[in-house]
Amino acid sequence: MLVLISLLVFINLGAIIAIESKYLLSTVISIGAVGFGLSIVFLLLGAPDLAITQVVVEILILIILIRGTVTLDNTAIEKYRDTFAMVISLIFFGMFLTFAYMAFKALPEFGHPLMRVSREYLQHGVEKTGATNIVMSIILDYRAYDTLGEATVLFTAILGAFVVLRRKGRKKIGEKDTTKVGIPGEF
Amino acid sequence: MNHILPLFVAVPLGTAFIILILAKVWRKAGVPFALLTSICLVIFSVSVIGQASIYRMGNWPPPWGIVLVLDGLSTLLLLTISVISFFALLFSIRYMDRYTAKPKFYALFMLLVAGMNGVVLSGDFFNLFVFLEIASIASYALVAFGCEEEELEASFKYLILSGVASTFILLGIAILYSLTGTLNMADVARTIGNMPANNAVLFAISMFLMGFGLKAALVPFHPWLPDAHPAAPAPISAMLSGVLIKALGMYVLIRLIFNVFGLSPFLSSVLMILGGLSMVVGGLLAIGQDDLKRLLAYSSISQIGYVAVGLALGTPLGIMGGLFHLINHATFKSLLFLSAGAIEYSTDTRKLSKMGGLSNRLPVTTTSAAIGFLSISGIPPLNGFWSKLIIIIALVQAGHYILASVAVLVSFLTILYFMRVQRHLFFGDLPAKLAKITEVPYLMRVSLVLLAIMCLAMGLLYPFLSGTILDPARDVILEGTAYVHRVFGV
Amino acid sequence: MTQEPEGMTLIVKSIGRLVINFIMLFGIYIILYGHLSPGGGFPGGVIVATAFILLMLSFGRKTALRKFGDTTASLLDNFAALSFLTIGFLGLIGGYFFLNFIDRGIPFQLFSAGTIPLANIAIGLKVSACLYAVFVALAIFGKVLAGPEQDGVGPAEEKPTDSGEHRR
Amino acid sequence: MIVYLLCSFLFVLGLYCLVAKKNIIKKIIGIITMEYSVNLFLVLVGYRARGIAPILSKGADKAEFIAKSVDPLPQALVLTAIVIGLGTIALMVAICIRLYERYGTFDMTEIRRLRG
Repeated sequence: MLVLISLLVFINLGAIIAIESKYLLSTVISIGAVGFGLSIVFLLLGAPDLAITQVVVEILILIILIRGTVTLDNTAIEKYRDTFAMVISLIFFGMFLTFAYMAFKALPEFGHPLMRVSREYLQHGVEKTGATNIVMSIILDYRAYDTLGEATVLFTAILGAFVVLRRKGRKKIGEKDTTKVGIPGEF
Repeated sequence: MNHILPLFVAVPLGTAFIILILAKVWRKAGVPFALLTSICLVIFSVSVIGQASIYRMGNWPPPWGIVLVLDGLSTLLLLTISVISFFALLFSIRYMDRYTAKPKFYALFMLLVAGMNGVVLSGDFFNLFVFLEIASIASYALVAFGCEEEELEASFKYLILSGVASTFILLGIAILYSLTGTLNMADVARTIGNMPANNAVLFAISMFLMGFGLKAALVPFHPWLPDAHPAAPAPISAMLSGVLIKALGMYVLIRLIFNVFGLSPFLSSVLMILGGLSMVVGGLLAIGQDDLKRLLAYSSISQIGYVAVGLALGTPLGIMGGLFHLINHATFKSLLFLSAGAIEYSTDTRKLSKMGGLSNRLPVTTTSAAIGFLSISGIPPLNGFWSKLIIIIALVQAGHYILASVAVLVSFLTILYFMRVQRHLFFGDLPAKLAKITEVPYLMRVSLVLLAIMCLAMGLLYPFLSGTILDPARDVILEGTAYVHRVFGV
Repeated sequence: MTQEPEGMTLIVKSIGRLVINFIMLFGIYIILYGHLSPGGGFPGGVIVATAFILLMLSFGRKTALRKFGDTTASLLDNFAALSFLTIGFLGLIGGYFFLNFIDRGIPFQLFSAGTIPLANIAIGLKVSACLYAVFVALAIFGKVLAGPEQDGVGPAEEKPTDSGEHRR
Repeated sequence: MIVYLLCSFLFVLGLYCLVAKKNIIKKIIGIITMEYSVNLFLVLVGYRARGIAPILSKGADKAEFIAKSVDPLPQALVLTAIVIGLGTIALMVAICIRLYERYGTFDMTEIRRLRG
């Protein structure tokens, strides 16, 4: 429990550094630290699948962010601070945290989930689906339709990225369309 | 068991993948496949009218697996989505000649349709979230389709706000899961119904209100809409304003508030305040606009307010009016956005101040636009009149006199700003720059004329519509949390 | 941009040559054994994609694109997505969409759990292909973007309306 | 309880970053932080005191496994949510690069072609 709390504090500190740092490179690296901390938390909480996924996704996000953006413009200097917006947002956040606290009190205590539905997965998942990794049996059998949606989300997002990165968006009527169907680029 | 239900999602998804593969060898593959799929979807959705069924994905029974739920309300939305998307596609065939990468456009369009169908059919919280994300991500990309400054900026704003909405929604789902231990909507409704009122449910509801309110662009959460809707290509503006804000925002709000949580006086008044604010603010902001599509976008906010107010009443008449206004708005707003697109296609401008006397040059476009304008301002016998009338009568019946008078006033406001548009379309002199413009291509005109005819017909055939699709939808909303019994077959 | 057309230094290249195959093998293992141990199609696919991205970062764009072309990547992406959908459709043989219609087999064996390993493979292929492709697209765009900056042209801060023109 | 509060503090931090920071990359960081916190919350919700991972190992006692294993369903959801987050981030970075090309800056205050 103590390890968990200190890791969560570490994550929060990392997030604060990421938000307040003046240099985008340190921002991106701190968010990387947050992600890796998160993956250790997942490991502690008995979710090895998520830990693996979080690590590899974090690496990929870091590469994409550094390669795609940080080399362009390395500093983020705030020209001015909007005090009014800041005060309003602080009040809102205070309210949010209070409400959240009240809501959390009504939830089952930490460490004692209800597991009304998921007990069935643990009990019969192995016989009914044949997969010994129960998480996998959920995402690819019980809730395979979700996973179709998930694959499609990724597909859509990547297609969207290709669309946005087209060299030329509009053309004259009758002009030949020279953009590649696959990956857009200089070639 | 109705095997057509998964096809509503699977067919457009498959079409999207196939279009991209075929486009490598045949660049024009997008148009015929997308049209064919769209016609198929119209046929499917007509064939499910009057039916109600549950489909178990992978034959797992409800709380453990995902179920698709078809009832009157989802049929209404499916029908709207497929009909409007068919007209938008028909319009886009020639309109998209101005853009590069047409196959990707059609693939994204199909993904958008698949996402919306998935949201409408889903009976499971997390599944709903996943399909919501498909539709939203496809719409971000489609808003930025032109790759110009305004489009990218609008898309980025939309992405940020909508991303926040998604995290709110996921947080709400997490809280509900922790509280009830299940993700199935009906099961959640049953569990919450047996529980004393508590703060966690309230917190989840407020998260959902913020999240789906952002997607529906109700007033405090609207800033993305007036940027995003005008920036998109015209068929996409029609889809976004016509169906997306309703399928992702209003529909889910209705479903959750009525069928899962049950309508309480508190929820009803919150929704009514949001709706009333949207009506007034959207209407007032629309007056000052010079950009035609931006004006239409603000008026969308105003009209979605009518829908919210009508539904929030919770009386049979109010719900009827809200639902009827929902489909009416889908028809005339897509007609108007498509007309705006056609005008832009011809004149290369969206600024009202640079237009004038267009009706001589573009008779078909301006006439169909005029029908749309008359309909949205509530001129009898067009469809917009009837739905607004029903909503106002329902408001008076329920004793909300202030809100009723506000609704009447906003209706006059609508007439006012469309009078302004009409002046630029029909009267005044044709600017010298636009002397050589010609009528838009044939296919675009067909789509406009058909939509205009639909506006007329829906006004005249209200009894027929109410008997076939509106009544079942209203009954679903009125049955409230009895929805549970349908899903679990008790 | 630090990356020259021929890639990074010799040290990076030699180490890259050593580890890339292992990374890819590990990714494939994670995909195939997803139903028995932690992992699965998604993380495995990302690992395979990072192996290719490492290839591209260390050996340069041309080498990487020769090994795994951009058109191949996006085609593979589409095909894998389609095949996952097909697995769903094949469930209709048993009467339900996404029914796990293949015999479950014995637990703890590689060939068990019906369609789950197949679905894992489809997702792994899809994820690796599309993440590699999006990285290629982003990297190429970033490269083009950074190019004129070094020549002192810069992305035209004074006249943003013309900024797109000189690159067309 | 303190665990949940730390988690929601992370959420608020992300929200603060979105509202207060004007740099586009910072806004992306804000969205990422919020996604992380919601994912974390879902996993926390499914945790069982002294629980084990929901993966049955060879020769393990089934009854003990059922009694001790953590809730697998939130993990499946988070796996999906992570992927969705990755997709959104890829799209965001693409739009970001494109905006940089057009405006030459990451500063949101200078990217103002559209008015409210």
